[in-house]
Amino acid sequence: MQIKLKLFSIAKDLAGFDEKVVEVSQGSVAEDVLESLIRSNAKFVDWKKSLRYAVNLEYVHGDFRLKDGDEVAVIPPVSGG
Amino acid sequence: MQIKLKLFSIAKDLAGFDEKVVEVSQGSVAEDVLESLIRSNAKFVDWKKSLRYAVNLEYVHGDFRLKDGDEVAVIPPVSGG
Amino acid sequence: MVQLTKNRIETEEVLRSVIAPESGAVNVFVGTTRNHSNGRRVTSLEYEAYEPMAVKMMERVVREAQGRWDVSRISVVHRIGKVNIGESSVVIAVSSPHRDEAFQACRFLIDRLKQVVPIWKREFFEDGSSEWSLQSHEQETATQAG
Amino acid sequence: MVQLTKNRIETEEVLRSVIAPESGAVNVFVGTTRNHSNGRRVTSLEYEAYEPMAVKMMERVVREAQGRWDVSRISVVHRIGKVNIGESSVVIAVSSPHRDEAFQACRFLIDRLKQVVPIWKREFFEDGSSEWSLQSHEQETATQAG
Repeated sequence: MQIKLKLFSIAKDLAGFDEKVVEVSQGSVAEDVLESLIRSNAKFVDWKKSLRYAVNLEYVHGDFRLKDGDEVAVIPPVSGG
Repeated sequence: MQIKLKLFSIAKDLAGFDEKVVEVSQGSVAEDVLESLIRSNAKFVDWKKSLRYAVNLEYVHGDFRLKDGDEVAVIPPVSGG
Repeated sequence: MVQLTKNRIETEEVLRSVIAPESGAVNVFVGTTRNHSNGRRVTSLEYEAYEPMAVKMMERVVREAQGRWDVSRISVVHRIGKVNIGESSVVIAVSSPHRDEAFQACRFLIDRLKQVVPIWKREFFEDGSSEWSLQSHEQETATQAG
Repeated sequence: MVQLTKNRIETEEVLRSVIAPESGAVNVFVGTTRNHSNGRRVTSLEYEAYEPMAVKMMERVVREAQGRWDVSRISVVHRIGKVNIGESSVVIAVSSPHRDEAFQACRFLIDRLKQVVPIWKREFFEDGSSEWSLQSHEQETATQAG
């Protein structure tokens, strides 16, 4: 199945892109997207603990089960205000 | 000796004036000005407890000793803000 | 900036007066005139001040706040004279490097202003009558000298 | 009013958007950009947002505040894109019949916004370099679903 992966801030800089349609296997959960990011840039390992995930504009835990067509965002520590 | 008496808000309305030079006897204290005001309008009796006094732009207790030339203000409950 | 003014208060200007390059947090309190008072419809208001003492007391509460919190700049502007419904009667702005201190100092300032600054509000009602708004003095905490 | 904007935030306009004839107290929080960060001189900033989610989260924290305090109107406006030093990055305004509730709700809103709204600040330094400002997530209190 396919998801739309969205990256922001430091995650975007590390990956070198801000949006990509990604093929993921059935049963994938939100934090699985990190594995492919780590393959593209090993520095993502250091960020593992401080990244959060949002699916379809809603924060989710790492074990949130994805479905086809989801928009999955990797959310580094926010710094608005 | 003479003081300058200044009235505001409800005190001004009750007395019918906002400023007057008043002759007071030596040894007068701030709240003594109320006595002459009560003579001019008995309604000042009802206000006695809620009035405060300022001498030369500074809050004082009722027993504050006046001196010649003081500016004495009668301060009804404030309602700024 | 501590000021009494007969003109509309420009919030943007008061805000600008406290912005400091090292202070990222600004808290602003704005008092606006309400259309009712104790169930009666208010059509306009008038503020009277014992002007030199009001300015002196506003400056004093500003110094009190500066002594208690790590704040950068403080401005207090109070309107006097006639004020229409929905217009600002007072604007207090506090900048600080820390938002917590900006909030606390601003809260303190409006509370103290309402206790000690000699300004009086007269409310005008639909029927043409008017009344001085008279809360009782909050004596316990008020500045007393003498 | 909940809004992301690429333009300067007009404080007066945000204030006007919350003024209600029955609510005399307005508390406003303004975040302004600072000229330093961890001892380094900052020359300008840029805010990036995950726009649809940022708006959704801003609306959510507004609803949370409305559920907890007796407030009349709330506006939250956050700047995105390039922001010069001393300009406002965020303006939050809360009107209420009670000043205590206006202060508390406004304080809550800026705290929650900094926790959950997906907006990121990039600071540009004198030497031309830039860095994302990265505090750690305040996970305990952040909104989590799923």
